[in-house]
Amino acid sequence: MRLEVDITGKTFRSAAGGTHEVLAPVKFALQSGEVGVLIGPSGCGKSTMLRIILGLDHDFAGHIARPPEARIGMVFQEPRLLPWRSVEQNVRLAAPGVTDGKLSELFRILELDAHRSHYPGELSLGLARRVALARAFAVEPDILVLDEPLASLDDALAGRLRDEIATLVASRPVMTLLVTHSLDDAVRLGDRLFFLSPRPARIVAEVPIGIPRDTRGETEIAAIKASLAQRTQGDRIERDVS
Amino acid sequence: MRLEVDITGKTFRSAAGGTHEVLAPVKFALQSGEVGVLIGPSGCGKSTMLRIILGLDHDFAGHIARPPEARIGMVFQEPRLLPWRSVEQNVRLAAPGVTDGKLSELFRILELDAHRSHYPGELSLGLARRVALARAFAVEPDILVLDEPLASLDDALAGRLRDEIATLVASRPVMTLLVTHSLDDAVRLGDRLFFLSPRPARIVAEVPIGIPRDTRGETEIAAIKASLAQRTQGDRIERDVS
Amino acid sequence: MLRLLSFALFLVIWWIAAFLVGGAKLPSPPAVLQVMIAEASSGALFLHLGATLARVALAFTLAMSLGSAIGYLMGRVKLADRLGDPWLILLLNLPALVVIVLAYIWAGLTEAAAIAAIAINKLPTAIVTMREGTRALDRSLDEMASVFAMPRWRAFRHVVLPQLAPYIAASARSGLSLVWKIVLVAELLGRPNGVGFEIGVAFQLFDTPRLLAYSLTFAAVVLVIETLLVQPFEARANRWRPRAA
Amino acid sequence: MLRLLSFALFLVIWWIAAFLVGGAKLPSPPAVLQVMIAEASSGALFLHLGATLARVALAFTLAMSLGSAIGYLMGRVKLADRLGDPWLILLLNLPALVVIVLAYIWAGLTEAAAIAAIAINKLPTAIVTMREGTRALDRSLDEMASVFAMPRWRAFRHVVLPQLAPYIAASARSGLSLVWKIVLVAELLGRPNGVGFEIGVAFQLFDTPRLLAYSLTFAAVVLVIETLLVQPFEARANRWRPRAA
Amino acid sequence: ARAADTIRLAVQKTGTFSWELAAIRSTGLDKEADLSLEVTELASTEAGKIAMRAGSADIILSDWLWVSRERALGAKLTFYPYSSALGAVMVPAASPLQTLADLKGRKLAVAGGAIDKSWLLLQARMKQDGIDLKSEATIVYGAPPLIAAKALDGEMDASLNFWNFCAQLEAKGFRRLAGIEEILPKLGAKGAVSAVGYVFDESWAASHKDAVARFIAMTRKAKQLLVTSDAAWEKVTPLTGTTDPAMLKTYRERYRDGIPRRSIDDEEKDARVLYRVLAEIGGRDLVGPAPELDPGTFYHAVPGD
Ligand SMILES: Nc1ncnc2c1ncn2[C@@H]1O[C@H](COP(=O)(O)OP(=O)(O)OP(=O)(O)O)[C@@H](O)[C@H]1O
Ligand SMILES: Nc1ncnc2c1ncn2[C@@H]1O[C@H](COP(=O)(O)OP(=O)(O)OP(=O)(O)O)[C@@H](O)[C@H]1O
Ligand SMILES: [Mg+2]
Ligand SMILES: [Mg+2]
Repeated sequence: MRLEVDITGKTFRSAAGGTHEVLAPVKFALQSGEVGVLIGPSGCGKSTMLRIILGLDHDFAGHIARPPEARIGMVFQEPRLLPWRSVEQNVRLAAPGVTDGKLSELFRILELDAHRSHYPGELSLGLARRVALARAFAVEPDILVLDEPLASLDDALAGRLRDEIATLVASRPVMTLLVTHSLDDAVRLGDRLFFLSPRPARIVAEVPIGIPRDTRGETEIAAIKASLAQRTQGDRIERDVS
Repeated sequence: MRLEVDITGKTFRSAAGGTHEVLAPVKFALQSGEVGVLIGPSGCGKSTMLRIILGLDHDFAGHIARPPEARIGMVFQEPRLLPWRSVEQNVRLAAPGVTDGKLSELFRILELDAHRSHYPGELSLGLARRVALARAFAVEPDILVLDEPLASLDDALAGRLRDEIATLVASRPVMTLLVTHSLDDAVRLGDRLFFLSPRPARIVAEVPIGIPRDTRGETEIAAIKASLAQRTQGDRIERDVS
Repeated sequence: MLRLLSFALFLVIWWIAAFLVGGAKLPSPPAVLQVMIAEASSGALFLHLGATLARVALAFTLAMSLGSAIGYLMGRVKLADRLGDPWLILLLNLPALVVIVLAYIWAGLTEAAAIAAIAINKLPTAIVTMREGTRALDRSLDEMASVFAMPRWRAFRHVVLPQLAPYIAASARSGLSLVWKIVLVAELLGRPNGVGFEIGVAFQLFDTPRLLAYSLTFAAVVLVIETLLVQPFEARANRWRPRAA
Repeated sequence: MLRLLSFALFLVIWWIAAFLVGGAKLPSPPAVLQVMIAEASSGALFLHLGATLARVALAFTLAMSLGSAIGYLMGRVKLADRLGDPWLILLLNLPALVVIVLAYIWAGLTEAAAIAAIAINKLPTAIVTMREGTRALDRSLDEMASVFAMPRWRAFRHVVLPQLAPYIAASARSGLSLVWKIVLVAELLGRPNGVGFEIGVAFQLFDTPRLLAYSLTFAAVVLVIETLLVQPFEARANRWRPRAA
Repeated sequence: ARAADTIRLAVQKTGTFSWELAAIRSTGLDKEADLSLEVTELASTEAGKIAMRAGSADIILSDWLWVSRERALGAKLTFYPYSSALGAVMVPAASPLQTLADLKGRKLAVAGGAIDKSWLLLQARMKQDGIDLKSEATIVYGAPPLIAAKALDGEMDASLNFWNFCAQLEAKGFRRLAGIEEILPKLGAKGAVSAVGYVFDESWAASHKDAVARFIAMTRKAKQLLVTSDAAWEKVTPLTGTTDPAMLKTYRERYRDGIPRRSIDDEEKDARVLYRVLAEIGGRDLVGPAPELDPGTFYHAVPGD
């Protein structure tokens, strides 16, 4: 399985008139088992790119080759839960095949046990985001798309969930696209980092991380981060750290 | 001006039946010019506390003394913009007194110039959050309440905006309540940090920071953080760092 | 409890009003009740009410389901909206009388003609309401459903329908009342039974107690259905909404 | 453009249908047009149409504003809802004929009685729709308005009203059509002019071309208003909505 | 024995035709005439026309004015007299109004709308005296039952209504200012004219000639029965909607007065005269394209006329 993204441009026409160029030509590919990370300033076009890749927006120039039968699990930037369905129903509706055991495990990991029967309106934002994570995990996706999945969570929980994502990615051949503002998350989870320019977004640097995820210790991570920081000073990051 | 919070308890009845105790007794006070920071695990009851303090929820046990005539500026955890009004209208509706100059300045700082006439549906989440910040700043509040204002923003922008908040707080006698998951933000902005327990939330530690905000350099901040980390290891943080 | 009280209040006001203006202008509750009982014990009430209710049920179901489907389509597909809109406005603004008369002329004084005519009268308002509801649907939830590859029906049932619920409720309530108003005209003009027929007769004889007896019986039936069926169901369906202050 | 095409299509279908079933059962478009022109050139059309439009406008405005206000109240305040609900159901399900007859009996065969009766018929459906809309309001935006101390009116205009807009649109469209159906009955029963009066005359003579001529004139007026006024306005008001696919 | 001829009738439930039908049924006149009557009871007068146009009825009650108009427009209907009862102008007992001329400047309620025959005839009559009632009096149109109620209320100075409502008012002490049949002679009629009659399709009548004849003979017997037999009358009283003996008496008298007794040719001649009067006052809207009563309007094929 392979995801090929070849966007040559994307422009929005705003309601007030006027056009906004959001994506410059962007081209990359991702293999099964790989974690690609998109990092870029707020409003540069990351979410737009994800929507195009997932086929939610057809109004763009370019071409996307997505494995046709792939199951998709997505964490949107906002939770996008159904307010009229309980937490459990929300997950089950997206993942009808999920077993009771799997669901219980997910809820335990995400610390949602007490909220199974709550409606989304009765959740805090952090809880709602976790439900969105549970939903994406429950479908056992072939493509996992995460748009800032760990925002609004406290550090301890965010750390635990990051490890869970790593576990999931390691356990099955899943292709992952992660959008994040946290370099730490990017370095800990990513196989290839795509640094994006401000709007219109293009890839200013593609940084593969050679060390396998499970062997990255705190020292390696610190080293990668340092090297990244150094490169970013020189404004244009070129090739391959690690 | 002084804000006195004395909540003795808050319980939600969920729609599915069953009650959730969200707040344990919580008591603190805040002076004009002070920045109080609430830090606690996701879902512990921070937003609920803010809603009670602002008088949006009357169904609680306890008492809140809020300066009656105080103008409030609030950044909710989700942007809560009016989808049918443009960015500029959204700000002007909340702050009818704002001058054109002030507005332009705000939009410049928050990098929203290109989006003045956009509707919220045409914004990225980060942009929407910035509009919410602009709105809260535009009212020139006496009480500023920020519920994770810097989530979903890239680090560079978040840093600049944190400085803006500091500037605002310094420029006028405004009383600030900040909810954040970022210890860094807390230490850089706060005068007093309230560490909350998991639900039902109570204050496990109140940590005043003695060094004035504008004199906190990187070394001081690192020191405070280290001392905090140390205390948190011992699980119960007691009194006064710095 | 409160509802009952409010209803009792209504009766009291009516009674007082009847007392003040006189029975000729407004029959008092007991006078109307007496007619109701008389008609009920002769069985005529049930006969006519039954006939009318059957027509109402059929026409209502027909118009609501067809109208909702068309309205949904017009709300979703711009082309359908553009094409359908002039027809819709025309249909909306065709007088009930004309539709009923034409239906009878074409299809004879038959039950089918009556029901079709009633349904056609209700149809456009169902379309209009559902179209607005569909236009107001939240696209971000649609996207969610599509990303998670929810089957059409499941997405419709769990994502779309709950958003349309308030529109359906509004359209059903005012629609039932419209169907009821129209069925009476249809019965007046070409049916040998039903509440409309009886009201027509009562009107010709200017028998106001009878007029009110038949009118209120239907209202009573709806009141009972609302109280026992619709409102508990709605309360359940709306459990998720934050409680009003 | 498409709308025009669709309208032309309607005329063609009508014409063919008239040709097939014969002029006695369905007059052809030219036959109806001829009557329209004749009535227009004699001035009668404008006289009657004017009278009816005035009644429609008055009753509609009255019912919509009052009904929306009550519906809003009932949607907001639970107590008002509980108390008002039985009355509402009763009012919804009172036949138009009965309301009109009672109004004429109490207030005389006057213009005021007619307009009041029409308004009362439309009132409950306006209430029902607005109540649903109010119940579906987004509380988080209310909270925003209250935190920023928006004055009541500004909050209503900018926070609440846009959320109610689709309900108002639905209620206005189907409401106008209801008012139009009812005004005809009111004119038929006790007014000396208006389209309903003319339709009554045409009906007594079984003059179908005339019946259609008068019916369609109103539909045409609404069609023009919709096309030139309402829809451009709606398009503007809905600019913020993500465009449909 | 061959099967009885079936005739489908659409009747207004509260009309006098349903009285006759009740009498026919209870005395078996229909069997006697070898007719099988399929009666659809309807709640309004217009419903009959719909039934006829929809092909759901063979015979309905309507007037020759409409029949002539329909004939001119292509529908070959025909008419046979049923009743000559017409409306009347009624005033309260204590009213100062004494003659029709006194209506000038008064508030007159007219039942049945602007094209009601009685109303048109009244206007024509007043025109002869140089009074344009339509502009010189305040006219209020309304549905007949409503007009009757308004008259009782005293909201109107005078009211012109259908004969059965006039009978109601009479029983309540109202005074007849003038019956419309009384003004007919001044308009050129030689005697009582039946405005209302059985209406049926010409071709249907041609193919059911005998049945039609038997039907008409049967209804004549029924009318006679209602006038002469108290027992038969008693049977129909529940249909009148009243139990008041005074009102019942008035009903019966008026009903009797309305039974047509003239030859069909005389009726047709007078109808022709009145048609011209109506055409003049009502205009093209009323009578359609034909300035004269359509020749085939009256049905002549009944033996004994
Ligand atoms: N429907 C739309 N119409 C017009 N402009 C749009 C629309 N959606 C997004 N945009 C614009 O496209 C740009 C990119 O938006 P996008 O949501 O992709 O940003 P992002 O990179 O995800 O930002 P963030 O980190 O804040 O989420 C923004 O400038 C936004 O204003
Ligand atoms: N309307 C409600 N009904 C029932 N329970 C509620 C309601 N609102 C909030 N809660 C519960 O109250 C608790 C605290 O919610 P709150 O939003 O205050 O959390 P928070 O501290 O702001 O969390 P986060 O950091 O995730 O935003 C949660 O467990 C939530 O499930
Ligand atoms: Mg985004
Ligand atoms: Mg919160």
